[in-house]
Amino acid sequence: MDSPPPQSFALVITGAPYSSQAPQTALNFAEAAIRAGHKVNQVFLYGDGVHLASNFASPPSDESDWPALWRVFIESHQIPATCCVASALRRGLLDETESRRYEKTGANVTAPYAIAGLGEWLESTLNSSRTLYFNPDH
Amino acid sequence: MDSPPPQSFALVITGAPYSSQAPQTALNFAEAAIRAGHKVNQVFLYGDGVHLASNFASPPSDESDWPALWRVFIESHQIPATCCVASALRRGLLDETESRRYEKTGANVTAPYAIAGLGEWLESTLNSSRTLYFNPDH
Amino acid sequence: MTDRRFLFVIDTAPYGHWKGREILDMAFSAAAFDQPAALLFTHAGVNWLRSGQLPDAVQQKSVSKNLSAAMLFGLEAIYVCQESLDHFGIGKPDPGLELVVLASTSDLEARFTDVVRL
Amino acid sequence: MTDRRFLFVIDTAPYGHWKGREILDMAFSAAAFDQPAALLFTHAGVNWLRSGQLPDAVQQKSVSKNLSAAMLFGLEAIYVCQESLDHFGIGKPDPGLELVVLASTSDLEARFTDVVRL
Amino acid sequence: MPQLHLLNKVADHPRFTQCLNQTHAGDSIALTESGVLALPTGIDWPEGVVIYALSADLEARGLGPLELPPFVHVIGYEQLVDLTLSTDKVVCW
Amino acid sequence: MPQLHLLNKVADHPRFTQCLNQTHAGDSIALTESGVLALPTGIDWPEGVVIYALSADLEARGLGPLELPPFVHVIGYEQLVDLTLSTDKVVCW
Repeated sequence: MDSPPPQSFALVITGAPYSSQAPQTALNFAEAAIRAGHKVNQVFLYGDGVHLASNFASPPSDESDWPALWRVFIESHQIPATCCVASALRRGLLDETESRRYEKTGANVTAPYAIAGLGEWLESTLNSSRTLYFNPDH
Repeated sequence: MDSPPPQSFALVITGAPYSSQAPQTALNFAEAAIRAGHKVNQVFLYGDGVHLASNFASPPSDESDWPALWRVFIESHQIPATCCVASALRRGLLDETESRRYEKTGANVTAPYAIAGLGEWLESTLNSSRTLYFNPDH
Repeated sequence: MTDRRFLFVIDTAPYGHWKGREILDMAFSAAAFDQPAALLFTHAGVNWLRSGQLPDAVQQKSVSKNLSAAMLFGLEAIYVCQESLDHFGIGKPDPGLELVVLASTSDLEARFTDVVRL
Repeated sequence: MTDRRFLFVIDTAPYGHWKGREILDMAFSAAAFDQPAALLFTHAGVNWLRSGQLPDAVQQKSVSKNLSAAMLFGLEAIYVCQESLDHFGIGKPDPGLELVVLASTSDLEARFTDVVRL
Repeated sequence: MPQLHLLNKVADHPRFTQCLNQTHAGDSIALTESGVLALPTGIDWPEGVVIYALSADLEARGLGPLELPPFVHVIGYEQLVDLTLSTDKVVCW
Repeated sequence: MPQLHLLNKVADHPRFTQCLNQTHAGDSIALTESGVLALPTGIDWPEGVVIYALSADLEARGLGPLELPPFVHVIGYEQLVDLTLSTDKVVCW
């Protein structure tokens, strides 16, 4: 039997690392999807999920570094990754552009993440076979 | 009747702004305590509560800026304010010292917050009449 | 790409939690991009619909203006669960809102391709 | 300053949630500073005590080593709610832990000046 | 020893029931944040327990006198501060 | 139209019951994260609904075959990916 044709996913992460399991479940799912020959069209960080994009996260060396693991995964598979601008600004996640606009002293979001609006979520949803929401379990 | 002798509080905030109501309830409580002549010995940010210390938070101009309101309150009443180091590092909240130690590109925690360990929580708890925990409502 | 129909479910209480606001933003965004989209308020989420809310008291913004303009924004409908209204003692929800009150929500979700909860 | 006695209550499930780890850190910290402190596992929190956990499977650290050294760290006791163990089908919790199983936890909290939940 | 329970959870949150089960006659419960939403639902409050509710949270959520059971004491932050000091022990949920 | 429900909540979370009430015969539930803790509690699963559980989350929590009801299908991430694609619609709780 032939394997089924490849399909595509949009993944929305709404739980923060070190507070929920959402980023790790999403990563394991995304890796399995790609191993099976499917495509991940977009990773969209929303609500508390935007904390996954923080460049400043510095977990203890004997714990998984979820922000780093996600960055490596996104870069190695060249997956478009978006941090929702409204969620990010309220929660103190800024790229260089937003940092200048709000006259802050630095930035904690860089590539591979882009800060953008919900249009990215909607567009990737419309272009994907399935959109999955990785919410906190609490 | 004479008013009761002043007492003191340690306040622990474990809910993040723009995710829970904990920081705003805690602020209203703290203001009322000080108006009544009591003392706030310490504000201790723990768990997701450390996000309240972010200098980078940039909420829309028509919404309350909880990190800014808290900073003003802490400074005007000279309240010791601590961001738990273990919670902060995992979540990407860094002062200059921690930023250098972890070789990051900037810092998002400054005075009036100090990054320190649970000893601060315990000491202020032992020296206060009451310790209140402002947890998220979910 | 098949035609999509979005149902956004708000089942969490207002003000203590940002999820309700965030899912509303998604709903308005979907509608703004001309996607068929509706809202469902259920369980503790029906407390968003009580009349006489004064969120200024907790230094927050009201969403009732946004909700009352939902149809203008292009949302198809705002559904509400009758049982949840009864449970929370909401005899008459905010009269400024055009609500479709449902005795049962169990068949509603089947009419949408994308059911979104946060 | 009166003498304080701390009870740290863990009522949330492991791995999906960081609250359990964070309250453990508080308990160990209180004990390290020679404060009378005990732990109570109840409701979904008893799932921290099941034997045979392999948190490597979700790339997390185990806390059972810390818990089994709790007495060395100076904690007075680890209390567990029997009803919660039964509910979650935990016939025999981790044999490496010194647990005080309580038929009822309703009087326990009265013996502590500071009852801490996160 | 009377306790004050600070309860900010919705009634269907597991801690809400836990809190009610941990109260004894003579205790007080102060409802804050989403905790106040339990008031119009007609739940069984424990006997001999005084129920307070924070006025700011009631107002925000549109809960006026008509929605509240008669036994509830509506308080401001000032009275909440007093309560935390006049009760022997405060338990935060 | 069969649906797959991704359920990661503990059984006493309000959404757990909501999910069970929204399933119809022919649907599937995939338990992940803390959702798997419901398996040894002996709850009434809806009739005609297939129950899956993610092996990584079972292992982490010490749930072996002896703790699981016989009708549960233990799956890996690969099978979870397949399930999300082979079911008409996925609902995330």
